[in-house]
Amino acid sequence: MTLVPEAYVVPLTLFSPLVFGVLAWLFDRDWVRETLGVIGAAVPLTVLSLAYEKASSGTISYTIDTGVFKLHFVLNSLSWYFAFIGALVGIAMAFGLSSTSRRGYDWLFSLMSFTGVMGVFLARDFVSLFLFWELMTFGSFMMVLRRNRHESLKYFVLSVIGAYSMLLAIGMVYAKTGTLDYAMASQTLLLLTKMGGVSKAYVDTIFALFLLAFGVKAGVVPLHVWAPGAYGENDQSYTSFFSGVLSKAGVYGFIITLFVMPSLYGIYFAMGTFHGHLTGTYLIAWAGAVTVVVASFLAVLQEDIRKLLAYSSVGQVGYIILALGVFNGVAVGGAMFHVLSHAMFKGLFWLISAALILRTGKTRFEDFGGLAEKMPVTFAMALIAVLSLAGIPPMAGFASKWLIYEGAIQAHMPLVAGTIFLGSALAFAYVVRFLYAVWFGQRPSDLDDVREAPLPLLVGMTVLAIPNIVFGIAPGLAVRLINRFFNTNITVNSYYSISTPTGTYNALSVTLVLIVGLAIAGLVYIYGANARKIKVTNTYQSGNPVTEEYNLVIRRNFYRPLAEALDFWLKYSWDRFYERLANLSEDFADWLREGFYNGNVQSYSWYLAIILLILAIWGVL
Amino acid sequence: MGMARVVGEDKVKLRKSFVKPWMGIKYLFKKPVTIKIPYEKMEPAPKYRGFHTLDWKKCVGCNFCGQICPARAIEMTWIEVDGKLEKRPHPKVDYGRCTFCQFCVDVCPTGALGFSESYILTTGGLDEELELYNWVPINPKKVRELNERFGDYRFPVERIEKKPDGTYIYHLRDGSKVEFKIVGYGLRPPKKPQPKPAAKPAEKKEAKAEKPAEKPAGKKEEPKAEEKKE
Amino acid sequence: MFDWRLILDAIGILIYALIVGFIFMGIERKAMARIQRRIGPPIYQPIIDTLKLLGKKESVSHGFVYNFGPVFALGVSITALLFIPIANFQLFSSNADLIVVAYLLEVPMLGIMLGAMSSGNPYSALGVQRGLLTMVAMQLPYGLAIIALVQHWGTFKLSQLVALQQLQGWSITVPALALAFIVFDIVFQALLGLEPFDIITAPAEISMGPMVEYGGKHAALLFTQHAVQLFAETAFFAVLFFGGASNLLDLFLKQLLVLFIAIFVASIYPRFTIDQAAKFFWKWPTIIGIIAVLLTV
Amino acid sequence: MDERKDFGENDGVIHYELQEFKLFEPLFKWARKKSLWIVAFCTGCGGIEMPPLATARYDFERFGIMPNPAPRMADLFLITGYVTPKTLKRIIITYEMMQDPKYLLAHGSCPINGGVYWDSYNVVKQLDKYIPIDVAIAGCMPRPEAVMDGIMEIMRKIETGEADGWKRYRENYEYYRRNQDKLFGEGWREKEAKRWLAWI
Amino acid sequence: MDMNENKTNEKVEETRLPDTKEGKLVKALIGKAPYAEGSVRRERRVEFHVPAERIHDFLELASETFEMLMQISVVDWLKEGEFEVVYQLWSVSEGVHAFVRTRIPREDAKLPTVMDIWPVAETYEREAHEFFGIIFKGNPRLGPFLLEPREYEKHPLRKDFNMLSYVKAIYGDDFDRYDESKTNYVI
Amino acid sequence: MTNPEVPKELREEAKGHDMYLHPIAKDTYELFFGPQHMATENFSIILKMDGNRVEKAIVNPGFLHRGFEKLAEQRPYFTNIALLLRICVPESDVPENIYSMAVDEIVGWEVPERAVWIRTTVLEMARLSAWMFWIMGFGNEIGLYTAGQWAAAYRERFMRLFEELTGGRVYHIYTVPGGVRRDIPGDRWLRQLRDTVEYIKSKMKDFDEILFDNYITFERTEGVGVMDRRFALKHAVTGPNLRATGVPYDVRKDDPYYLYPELDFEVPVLKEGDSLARVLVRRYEMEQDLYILEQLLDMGPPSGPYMVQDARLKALPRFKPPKGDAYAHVESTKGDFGAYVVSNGTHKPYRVHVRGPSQSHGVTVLEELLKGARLADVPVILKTLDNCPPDIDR
Repeated sequence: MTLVPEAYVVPLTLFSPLVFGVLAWLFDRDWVRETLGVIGAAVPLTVLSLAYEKASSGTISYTIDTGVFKLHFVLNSLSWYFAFIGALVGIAMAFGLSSTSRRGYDWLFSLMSFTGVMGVFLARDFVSLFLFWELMTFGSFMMVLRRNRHESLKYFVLSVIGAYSMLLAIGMVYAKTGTLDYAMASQTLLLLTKMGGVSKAYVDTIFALFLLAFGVKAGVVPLHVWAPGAYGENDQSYTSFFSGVLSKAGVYGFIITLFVMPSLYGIYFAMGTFHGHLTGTYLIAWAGAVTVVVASFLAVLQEDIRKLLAYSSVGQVGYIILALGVFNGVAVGGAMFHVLSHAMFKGLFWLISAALILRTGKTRFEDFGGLAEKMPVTFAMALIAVLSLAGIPPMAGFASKWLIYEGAIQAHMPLVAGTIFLGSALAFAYVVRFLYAVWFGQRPSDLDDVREAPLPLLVGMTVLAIPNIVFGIAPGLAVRLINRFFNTNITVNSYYSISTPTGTYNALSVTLVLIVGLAIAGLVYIYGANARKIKVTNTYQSGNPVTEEYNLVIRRNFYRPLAEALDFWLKYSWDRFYERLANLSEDFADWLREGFYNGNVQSYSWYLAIILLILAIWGVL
Repeated sequence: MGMARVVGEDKVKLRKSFVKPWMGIKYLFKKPVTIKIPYEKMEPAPKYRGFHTLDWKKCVGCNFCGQICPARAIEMTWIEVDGKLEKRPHPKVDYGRCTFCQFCVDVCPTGALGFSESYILTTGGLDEELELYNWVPINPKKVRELNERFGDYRFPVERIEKKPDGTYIYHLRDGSKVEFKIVGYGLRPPKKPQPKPAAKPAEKKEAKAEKPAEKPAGKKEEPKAEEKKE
Repeated sequence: MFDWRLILDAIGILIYALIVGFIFMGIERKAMARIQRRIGPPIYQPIIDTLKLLGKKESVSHGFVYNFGPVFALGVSITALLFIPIANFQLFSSNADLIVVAYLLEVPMLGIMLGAMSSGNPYSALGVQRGLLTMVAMQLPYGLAIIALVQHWGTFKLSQLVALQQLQGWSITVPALALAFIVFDIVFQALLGLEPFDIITAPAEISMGPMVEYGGKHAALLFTQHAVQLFAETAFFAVLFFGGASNLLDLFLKQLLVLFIAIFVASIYPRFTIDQAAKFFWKWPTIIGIIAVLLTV
Repeated sequence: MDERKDFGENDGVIHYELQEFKLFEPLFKWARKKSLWIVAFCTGCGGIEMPPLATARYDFERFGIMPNPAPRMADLFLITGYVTPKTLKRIIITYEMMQDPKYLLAHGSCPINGGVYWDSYNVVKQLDKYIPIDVAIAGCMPRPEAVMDGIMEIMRKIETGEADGWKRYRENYEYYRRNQDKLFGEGWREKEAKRWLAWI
Repeated sequence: MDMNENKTNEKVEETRLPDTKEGKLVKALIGKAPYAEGSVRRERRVEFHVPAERIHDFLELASETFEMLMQISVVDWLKEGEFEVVYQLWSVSEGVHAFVRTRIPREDAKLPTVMDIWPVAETYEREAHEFFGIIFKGNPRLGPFLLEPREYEKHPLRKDFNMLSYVKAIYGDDFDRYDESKTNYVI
Repeated sequence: MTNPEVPKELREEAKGHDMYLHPIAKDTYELFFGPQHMATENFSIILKMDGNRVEKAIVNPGFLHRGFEKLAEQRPYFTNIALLLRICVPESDVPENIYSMAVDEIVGWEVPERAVWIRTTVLEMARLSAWMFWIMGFGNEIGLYTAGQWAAAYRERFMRLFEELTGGRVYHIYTVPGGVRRDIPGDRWLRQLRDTVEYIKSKMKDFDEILFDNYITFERTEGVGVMDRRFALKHAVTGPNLRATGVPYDVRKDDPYYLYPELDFEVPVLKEGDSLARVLVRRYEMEQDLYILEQLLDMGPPSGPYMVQDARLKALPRFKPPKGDAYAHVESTKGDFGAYVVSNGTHKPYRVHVRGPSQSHGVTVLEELLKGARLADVPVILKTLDNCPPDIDR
């Protein structure tokens, strides 16, 4: 690639968002900051696209020497894949932001987290991972903070827990291996374990801490509690990036843990199996399955458009975690594919919600209705997103779920596969509820002058909508890419057809037959009498006349029967559990303060004596 | 009175079952209870309260039927058969009002008014077709004859032809005709040279009056005096 | 480019499925009528009904999605049909995937729901709500039954499934899969929308639910869709548990067997409410399904 | 509130084109005759004879007739007896909601001339002033056999094309509308709809 | 219509209460409510006359023995210019039906509601209000109930509501499909 | 927002009552349930729904109002039979009987024994045919069409018997003050009646199996629409609905009429007060009615006239009872059906007031029971209360 010299690829990708973000913040003026922001987001995409050949065939490395640490960055096919997805959603976000945000603040921090996420994807050592991880978290935290302190606090606390555990894990790795590079560290660790220099519990701890750190970001149940608030109380254009890409950073962390550091995997292999499955990954698979089911059920029961999408995000990321846990080629391939399709459709969803909120100023389902006539293009985009999320065959969402499902069955994890079945039905349920409440039925009178979404937003949506269809009809495109960095066991017959050892999915034939079917149905339809459009009040109301003043739309508690069937389970809430935990620890602190720090010097000296005694017994002193 | 014999839970309650309902399937192979109309006929019970019959010879025009009718479906009608005015008015029955209670038959002092088991009268919804609902019942013998011949319990008249001079021709189902002329309504015989179009608006006007004033011409019987006081 | 034989086959299958589907609907009504001790409509009555609906001179619509819903539903049903191995006509089914077909069989519901919702009628919306909740409720046992099947035969390919069954005996002869069969049969009742799971249409409660606003050609499309769907679902059932079929007659008999079980159940049980149905599905069928799955691991 | 907003002329029943199916018309005629779906609305006492008709003893499903809760799909409207103004409003709304071609069968005496309620202040005397009747049957109430006969008659009329109540309703819409408005007052749909707003 | 030339307000003969369960019941109740007059009509039928002002008190007392309010019947005595309101009570424990009668003037037809004693009275009172125009103070749902507003305003069961002329005014030409005027005599 | 239709003085009075305040809420929606609906027979409930739960129900009756009470004041005594029986369509003998009983009491007629036997038999037959109808309705509401189809077909046997006895299928116009209009057609009819009773008795097993023992019937009705004894009494709930709450009140026992004092039958009582209890009580009453009919047949109709001998009956349209009033009630399948007749000595009743059980079941009780019910429970509650719209509307 001559257009962009190899040496500039990584720094451009990494820093152009941040730099342009800062510029946008400085020149906080209409048009200027939008232009700067979009350029900032466009640079990584352009650079990455141009670097495709190089990245897929080899690697592009880049090192920053800070004096204390050396920060290594590598663009290989894996990181390219993730970074490209990030950049794609990033540009859509930038288009979205230029419609929804009028503040330099937003541009600064959203592009800051853009840089952070790119850094996470490209990092090759723990220090840069941690630094950029924090940059990313900080940017997103600032975005939430501006809108809702309470939710940002929740996000902050959980992020801090994640960050500390990551730091701890890194420290533990460093303590034993003395290196921070992924490859070196894992090699050394493997060696040490084999020689008995490191105990199993030690590696277990490292593993658990990493999972905790990445699990927070990915929003694995029970660590998901920050997600609904943080995704919801935010600029929705940014959320498309937040939920579409930042959550993938968590997924990427899992991948690092499981694959990039093969030693951990190797060690884990030695750690034992459960019914033929690796115990660790089995647990991850179940964590994913639980995430899918719980988050999807919760999504079904939400009354707020943002909450619904947030829980849906958590659930869909659960699919990826589940697939990683299934831990065979097909499933991991499916997970990679789902990273792509989820970023696309969920980013699209969030942009749609951004458009809705921008144009109506409402977020709760009970305030919406009948917008399909007012915002037809957005509605078309919503249909694409819905079809993809619900996993209707010629859409990207189906292909990835299909792979995950086949993988789960092949790995003999039937119950996990069962949850996928359940999850997809739940996805049906909540997207239909979204469609119904927002687009159909009676329109509340205060929405009568709603206009179509602004052009930049529509451009952003289109950027995300096209891949949904393209990768749906040509799943081979994505799988071929994934095959570059994973031995997925998936054969790409052609762009349109992929095969696993047990099954084949020919998207083109499905699409073609579907088109034929639709054509036949359409012919029958066209033969009938011309349809005449009637008003929403001219419907069956048991023979009674109605006016617009009646509310004929189930705006609230749409899935109340489900809530009633689940009332036993819904009594328990992770949110409340954490709140109680927080209260408890507060009480404990109070008790501590009152009991111990009572201002009595004598008792302080006693404490000191006891501690010294304990240390002495332990043999430290 | 002795106290009620009350039974409680032990006898009234049942036990639920998943299996027992399967017994219901046995009827799949049993003969249906359906009557296959129109291939199968179902006879109405003897003395089913169907359409009226009237022996014009016996009818004395006493208007008992008109008085007892809860639906005010009966109107005494002065009829001219073959240019000869009948001595007494005959009831004309309106099936747009009749409830088939047959109290009129019960009170008929001479047994002139009767009923047959026929009960089917199907017409279109246009005004001229609905004329069929309003008729002076015909002779029971004729009705019985028609019923025996066709056996489908339909209304004996197929079509009523109405001529502008007040002549009615009942086309019966067997092709025969009953022809007569209606010269007036009410209990009092109509005045001989009564021009029909003149009489009608007068009637209508009265009908529209605020109070349902009795038509003085039709007033004959004394007992109605008490209704007159408003 | 064009494989004419394939196209002719496809058209033939479609017409056959349509007619047989309608006849099945007729049989359903007729057999229920006989259990109810009456004669019932002629067996070809659904065809007449559909023709009549198509011949309506007037048609009303609530917008694009309202029209698109039934078209989409029928289109997807046809698609699903063409991927099921029907006797020796293996069109696209040679490498059809069980999951794809199972999915395609559910997607028409989404089409109907989309159309029904767009009318803005609360009865339709209630029907949609119930339909989707039924789907959510039945999905777990449904998935488990299919998983048990796949675990046992070790393949996702429908054609392979048929071949294996014809070699080694039908699925229901395997004890674990017999359990799966029971589960699938219960789910099947909900798939067909028959009692006790006809909660979606429940005439006495929500006046046909999603169908309430449809009339004329839209309803004709939905009827056609139902016929195709009925054929496809019974065929799918026969393929999964009764070893598929080598000729159409064989398949027809197996489909009929499946259908009659459904009719029997439908005519003797009242309908559940939606939350009861959900609880029911998550109790016995799920437990049996898990047992079946664990037996096949 | 503008009345036309909810119940505008354009949303009424007359301003739309009809589709003619020249090629398949005979087939459709046959199908229409053989598949009459009744809209489930018992408007009067005659409703009590509907269950026997629909159930095992008389079983009109033999003729492809079945009760249908939704008016959009239905073809046949049975006015089963007397009609009160309150019901007539619903009848008109339901009738207009049905799609052409549609047929209407009036049961018994009351829709013809008021029946036993000839002097009741709350019963409509002649139904055909408000909506067109295709077939009327006598009786109070008509036996199921008589209703069956009426249905046969309607089937015959569909075949011969005489059952044209829906056409009459379109052609004489002004006339029917005027009669309805005279009985209920102008803007009755709006008024009726608004009646319940205060209560719920 | 003219139904009212016959007065029926003949005084119920003050006979001594018989020594049956009905007699005892009436005696006990009269003892508690001296303003009311009570009598036994026959087995299982007792009767009370209560002045309108005290009707609520009396019914509250009576509700201890007579658990159910079966109906509120109103009779319009046009000649006397009074409505007779009959509360039909039934005692489940004793098996006795009681008529509790009270009279109110037609012009100012107001009564207290008994919804607080028997909630079901809401319906009965709505009906009585609709047909006779009696206002039951405290009942919040008075208004058109069974009738359309147009008929409701007439209070059709009042004796001075002339149904036939009203029907003719409303339906006019539709009144009779056929030519003959069947209304020329009244039953 | 106030109701514009309510007179001003009433509005003043009702001020502050929430019924008149109307915030148009988005969180609930309105569902018009009926009259053009399968579950309601020309009767409308306006439901304010929250999800699938009813938040508030407003009954809108009156679609069948024909002004019977006014019409009855315009017609002679006997003619009114042809009118009043339309108050309760599925069980039209009940209004005939209560009106006749009340007039009998006013006139002071002692109804001949044969007529009493016939009336009792007719009432019991009417009860059974109404039960069959109820089974059909209930079956249809919960989605068990099979039982309904059978029941409606078996009901036809009673229809046929009625037809032969009275000359009418549904509207019998048979029981009149002073007796009945026709004599029993002969022994053949009695034999047929016995056959029918035997037949229905044998079919009761089928109904038990498919409907009353059905697991899902229990699921659908248990705990649905619960009312307690106190509520029932305060709301004048009668009939099986009252007995399902534990009050053994049956007019046939507590205010005996006709032959009931001589007949032996049991009053089923359950105390749960839910829909299931109502269903089970009804089922048991069906058995009891069959038993009563058997006893009546064993007794045989006494010989004698079927109508009182009274010279006044010669001029039927002009028949004038003395002044007076009477209240008569019978036990119908729906509950306590009563009529209050006032005579002022003319040939037309001065006032007829009918007390239909659905008046209390179908308005206040229904509105109360529907609060918080699932939408799917609405038809079940409607049907287990056995609500009959014409007798609310009259």
